[in-house]
Amino acid sequence: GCTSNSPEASEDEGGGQSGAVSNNDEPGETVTIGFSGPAADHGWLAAINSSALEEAESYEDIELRAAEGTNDPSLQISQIETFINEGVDAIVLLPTDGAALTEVATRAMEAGIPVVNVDREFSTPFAARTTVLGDNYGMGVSAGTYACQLVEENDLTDPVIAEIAGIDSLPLTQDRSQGFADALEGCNQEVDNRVAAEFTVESGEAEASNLLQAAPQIDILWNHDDDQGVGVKAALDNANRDEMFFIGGAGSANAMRWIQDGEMEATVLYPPTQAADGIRVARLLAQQKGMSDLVQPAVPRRIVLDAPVVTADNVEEYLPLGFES
Amino acid sequence: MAGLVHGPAGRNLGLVIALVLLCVVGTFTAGDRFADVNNVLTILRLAAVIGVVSIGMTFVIASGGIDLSVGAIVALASVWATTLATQAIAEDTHWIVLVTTALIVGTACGLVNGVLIAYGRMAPFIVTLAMLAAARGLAEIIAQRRTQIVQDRDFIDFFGGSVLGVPVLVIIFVLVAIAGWVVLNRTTFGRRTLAVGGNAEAARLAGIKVQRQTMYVYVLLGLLCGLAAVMLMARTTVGTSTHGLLYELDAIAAVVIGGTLLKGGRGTIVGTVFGVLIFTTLTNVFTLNNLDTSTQAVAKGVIIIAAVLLQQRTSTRRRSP
Amino acid sequence: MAGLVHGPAGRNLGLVIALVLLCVVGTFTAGDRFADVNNVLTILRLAAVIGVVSIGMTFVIASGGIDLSVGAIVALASVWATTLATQAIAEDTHWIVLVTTALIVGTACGLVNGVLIAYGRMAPFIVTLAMLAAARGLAEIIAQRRTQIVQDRDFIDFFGGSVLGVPVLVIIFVLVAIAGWVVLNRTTFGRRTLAVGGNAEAARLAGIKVQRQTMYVYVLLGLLCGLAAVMLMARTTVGTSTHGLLYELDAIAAVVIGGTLLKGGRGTIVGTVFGVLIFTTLTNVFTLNNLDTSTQAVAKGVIIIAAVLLQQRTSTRRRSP
Amino acid sequence: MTAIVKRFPGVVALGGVDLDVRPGEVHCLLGQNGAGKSTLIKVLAGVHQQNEGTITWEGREVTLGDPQAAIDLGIAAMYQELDLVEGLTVAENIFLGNEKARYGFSQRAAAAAETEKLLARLGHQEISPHREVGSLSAAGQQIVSMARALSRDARLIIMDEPSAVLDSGEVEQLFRVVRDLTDQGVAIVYISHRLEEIREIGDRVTVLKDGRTVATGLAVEDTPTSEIIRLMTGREIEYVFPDRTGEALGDVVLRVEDLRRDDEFRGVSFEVRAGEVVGLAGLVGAGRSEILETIYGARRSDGGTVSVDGKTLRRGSVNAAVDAGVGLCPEERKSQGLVLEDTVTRNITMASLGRFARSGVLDQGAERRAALEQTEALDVRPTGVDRAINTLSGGNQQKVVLARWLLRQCRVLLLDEPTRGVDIGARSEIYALVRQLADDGVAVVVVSSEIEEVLGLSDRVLVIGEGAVLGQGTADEFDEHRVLDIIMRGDAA
Ligand SMILES: Nc1ncnc2c1ncn2[C@@H]1O[C@H](COP(=O)(O)OP(=O)(O)OP(=O)(O)O)[C@@H](O)[C@H]1O
Ligand SMILES: Nc1ncnc2c1ncn2[C@@H]1O[C@H](COP(=O)(O)OP(=O)(O)OP(=O)(O)O)[C@@H](O)[C@H]1O
Ligand SMILES: [Mg+2]
Ligand SMILES: [Mg+2]
Repeated sequence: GCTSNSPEASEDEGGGQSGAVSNNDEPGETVTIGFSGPAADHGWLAAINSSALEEAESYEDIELRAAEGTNDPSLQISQIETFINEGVDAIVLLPTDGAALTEVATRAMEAGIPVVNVDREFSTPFAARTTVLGDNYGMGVSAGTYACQLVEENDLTDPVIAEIAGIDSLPLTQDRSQGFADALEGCNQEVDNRVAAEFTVESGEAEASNLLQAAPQIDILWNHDDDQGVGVKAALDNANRDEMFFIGGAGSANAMRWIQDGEMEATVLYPPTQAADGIRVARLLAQQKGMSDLVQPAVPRRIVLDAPVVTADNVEEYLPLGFES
Repeated sequence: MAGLVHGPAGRNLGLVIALVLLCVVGTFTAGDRFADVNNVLTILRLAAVIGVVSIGMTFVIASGGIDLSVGAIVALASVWATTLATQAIAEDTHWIVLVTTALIVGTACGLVNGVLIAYGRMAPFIVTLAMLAAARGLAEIIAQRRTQIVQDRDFIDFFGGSVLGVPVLVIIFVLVAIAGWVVLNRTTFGRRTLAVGGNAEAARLAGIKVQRQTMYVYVLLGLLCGLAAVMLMARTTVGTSTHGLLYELDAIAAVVIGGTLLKGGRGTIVGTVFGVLIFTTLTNVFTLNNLDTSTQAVAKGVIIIAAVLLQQRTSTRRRSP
Repeated sequence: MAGLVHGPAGRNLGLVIALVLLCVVGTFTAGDRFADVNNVLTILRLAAVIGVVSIGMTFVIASGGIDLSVGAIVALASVWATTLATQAIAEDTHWIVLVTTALIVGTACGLVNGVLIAYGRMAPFIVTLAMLAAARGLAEIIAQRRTQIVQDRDFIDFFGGSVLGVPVLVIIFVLVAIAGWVVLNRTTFGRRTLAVGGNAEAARLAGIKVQRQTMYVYVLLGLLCGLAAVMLMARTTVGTSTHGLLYELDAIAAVVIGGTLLKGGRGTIVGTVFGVLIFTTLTNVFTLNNLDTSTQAVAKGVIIIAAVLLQQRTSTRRRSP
Repeated sequence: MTAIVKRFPGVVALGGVDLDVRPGEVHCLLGQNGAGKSTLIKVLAGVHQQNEGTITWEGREVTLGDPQAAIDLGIAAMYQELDLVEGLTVAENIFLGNEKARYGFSQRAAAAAETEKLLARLGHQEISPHREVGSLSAAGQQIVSMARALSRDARLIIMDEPSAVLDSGEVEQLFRVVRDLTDQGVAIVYISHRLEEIREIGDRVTVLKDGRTVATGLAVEDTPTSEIIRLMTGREIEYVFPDRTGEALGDVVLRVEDLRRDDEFRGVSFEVRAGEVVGLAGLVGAGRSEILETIYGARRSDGGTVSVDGKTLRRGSVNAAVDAGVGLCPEERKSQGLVLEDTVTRNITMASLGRFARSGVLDQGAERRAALEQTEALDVRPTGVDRAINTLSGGNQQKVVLARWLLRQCRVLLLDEPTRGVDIGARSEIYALVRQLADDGVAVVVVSSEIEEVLGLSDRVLVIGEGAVLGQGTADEFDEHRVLDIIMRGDAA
């Protein structure tokens, strides 16, 4: 079960830009880290990749091997196999499908290579040394809880709640939607209209256009991803529809600026720095160091990142974390 | 009436019926929300971008070719037209710079495709598959996978606006469709395209410059991809390397369902327009009915088969009276 | 040597050179890491699944058809074979149940494709496009978009294992490739497939049951998709509706780059195998060299064009000595 | 076959046809282009199913649902439009659908051996069983088609215009095989537009006109040729060539000098003046088609020059030839000539599109009128230029190909087998038109396998053998014997 109350050990350093001061950052022996993630075919995943690359860049003792992003688990497996063959010192893996990559990750672990599992969880705990989770379910819960709060504050009777999901066949989308629905249940609400887009601006625009026709009046709209949110926003503008509370997801810089300008209600953070965190953790594991901010000398097994809601009240605080998509 | 039945409407009777049936289902299940003017305009606006690409694709397929790179070209054109540099120039002059850039980039990609296919004698499938990879990769490199926002409000307002209640995008689509029809059916260009697709060797021996003609159709499609990029930029207000994802499948499907033969030699613009409308309406009806994605997919498969069977039935009956 | 040059190696000389060049580049840039036995096995294992599909695709394309639904069929077969019910039966009996289920589901999908194309006289592109949507939708519905884990360790161990150091998946690929070669080149089935693709009317006049033959090739491909699903299940230990994404493009690309004509009538299994290997080796070399995705895409486009040009050069020289 | 009726959409191809064939006879089927001959035999071979009427085979009424059913009964056919798969080898084509195989595995050696035997029987040992059929010339493909019909051990063999692409020697060979077969009791249905062949080989004739039998079972010996022509056409036709007007010839338009293509032909030099018709005579495979295609730039020469009006054409460029005003009416109407799914109009105007367009936009009315004019002049049937070309009979398709080139105003016109499969009525029209063109100042080159036709039509004749010019002179200096004699001797005279 991955809920937001799992053992928490959030790493608050966020984007790797701010050079930390702990002695962990001092160069150690050079380690080779293999990194494999899904195809960087949209903003959030692109940010995942680029922040991972930047993070690796900022350490002179990391030699990064980044494999081609792919949505084909079979190909990703072979990439991990390649890493194992090469004998890298650690692997950071954001699997296309957690379960499908479990086997090969286990093999890596058995070969003595610590695996850091990012974002999408493996099906057994033995496949990863450490798991860095963005908590998709928790993200849905945050969005749903915030929606409930809006319903209450604004005294909405029988509100129309709409959802624009991401790629529907991905487990992460399922998790988000599930969390959203579960949280809404808490205030006796449910999703009235739901479409799924493809994490792209264009699909966001297209699906939102149709959705706006399907629901002539919407009170709350949750869009899973701020990148496709650019398209959703365009569709809202095109149709001159601004009656609803528009909630986003992921937390792009764009979305945060909209929040500042009052054009968007809120967005649920889903940090694209997970892979960067993964890289850092992997480096520590490979150099057999611990986390200097923790008392415990070893890196924790599980790091679940928070999914806070960014609103006009706290947007200044989060803006630096927003990724440019 | 008789003229219509034997004219375009008759030839595409099955498609007309399929579209009408879809609309009936839409009205029946979603009532006013479907039959609403705004909804119809939404459908048409969604149809416009892929429609423009599909018109160009009709020419390529009628000439016996295929182009898998359309979506990637749209992406590259949109990205190139929204780089900081381009936008800076546009700001100093006029948004026409954005449009011109997109059109030039599209045309250039089409030219590369065309030259390799016509003069390099390579299979269109392979060349455009390579272009698909390369153009999208290049778009990503240029944009660094960022979503580039169009700063010029005038541009957005112009293309996003309406004339007498009809969105400019829809007007562009209609104009392109009419122009496409005229070119395919009433000009030497169209006739030569069909001849090349029908029997390239015969066309060559008849003195048609087969290679040049082949090149032209890819250039034409590239140009239209550039135009589609402009339309997409206006609609989404951004240029990004994720624009036009899977357009190749959508466009080819619309063209083929419209009745253009994949092996070339026959092409119908009217059919293509119907093909595009059927697919867009289908999605709209699904959304209005709040169908979940998987059920949509299954229904879509079944409906495609049904539409084509219908089209076959009606046109066979017409052939043997 | 002379025999080889005029035999398969000669006909595919360009492909051989392309592959060798790739390997040279790989060894040069990644040294031991590339030329390592394990790395080679990794490449082959990766090639195995898409390879099996591509062998089947060679038949379909040689018969003048196309199949866009292969990836969706793989997904559906994998999902169906890993439902709770199927796995429960398998647990009570033997994992062969999983295998059989996947093969039956694949074959059934191929049968539907084949019947609609051959007897319904519909365009293969349309039929298989519909199947693509429908099969993947159905897979999602059955799996409820969950990833279904294969519980049977024996199954995983069997297919995931090795015989004399050669992974079972690779052995399966090699066997399928050999069988495919024999069937295409040495049996009436293969000759008839080529005849149908080369000139369907002539084949009919010669007394060949064209429709039945057409149906068979889609059934064969469906069966191989079922097998690919089994292999993918063993490799990933799961069945999911996202398996086989974009396999249609990969398989068609491998077949066409191998030298099989998209218009049918000519097919080469050896070429297809080379096509598959080139694409997988390419990815491997990219990974070893740490290229970023966008640069990879651009490089891939350029390399595809280069490989085909090379193949053309060498085979033209051969033709006019 | 009795009272066979076959309707196509808009056309009644057969309106009640009777035909009876006896074992061991050669039954000739005659009729003008579009009379329904090919349709009738396709019904007999199970390709088409009749709408009315019955087929009786050895006393039993049969239905032939598909070609296989006919093959099973022992009916084999050679179709007018070649029915081979170009990508397969000779042996594979011959045994297609009837493979030499054990448990589905091809027995390639056995098939090759059998193929060699069959080809030897047809006098063509030189064709390798392993050669790809697409690389053979039209004549070579006809031979393979014949070998396939033989391979079926049929009781009845249908031959639809087998001689259209063969020269006299080849036809002789064919007739030897036919006599062989009839001696063994095999029946032959033979279709041809060359009446002298009918005289030579036929036992009985059936004449079709406009989809009806006008005469059936006439004994050839008792029926004079003029009577047959009258039955076919309903009028008397003199098989005549137009007079050479003998007008003064113009300047040299086409000059070919020492043209050469490795392994095909060499040292070809000749000139054609405006208003002159030059004929190339020779046997099948002599390389005449290659010479024409090379002049046209469709094949790239390996040496020598072609010049039009004194300007040398770029090698291997059709565009250059077209721009200089050269036109080629190709030999293979199906693969080189026609866009089969397109209408008659579009096929006719394909090479002259520019003439009907103003800044690229076509005047379809003018296009249609021009097409109608041509089809009327050539008597294309059925009339109407909006039907798809593949619904026309073979001979009528040939007329359409020719019409395209007559419509186009060329300086030089290269005609390769212009009358292939055309009935005798229309032939006279074509001859007159060619002569008319020449009189209008066009330089014409004609290739034909019928030596008589070359001699009758041309002002000057080149005899081609083995890829070389063996002799040339004015048409009056030659007769059929002399031409054959030159070819047999083989060396340049
Ligand atoms: N598939 C078809 N569809 C429509 N009409 C057809 C079709 N095939 C043949 N016809 C028509 O049937 C008639 C008879 O044609 P057929 O081919 O039998 O003539 P034919 O006697 O063999 O002539 P030729 O000497 O030119 O070969 C023609 O009018 C032709 O146009
Ligand atoms: N009967 C045949 N058997 C084998 N090969 C042949 C035959 N006829 C032609 N060829 C091949 O084709 C070439 C000549 O082709 P082609 O028949 O076009 O010459 P042609 O003089 O134009 O004869 P045609 O009268 O058929 O037009 C030869 O070099 C030979 O290789
Ligand atoms: Mg005929
Ligand atoms: Mg010839």
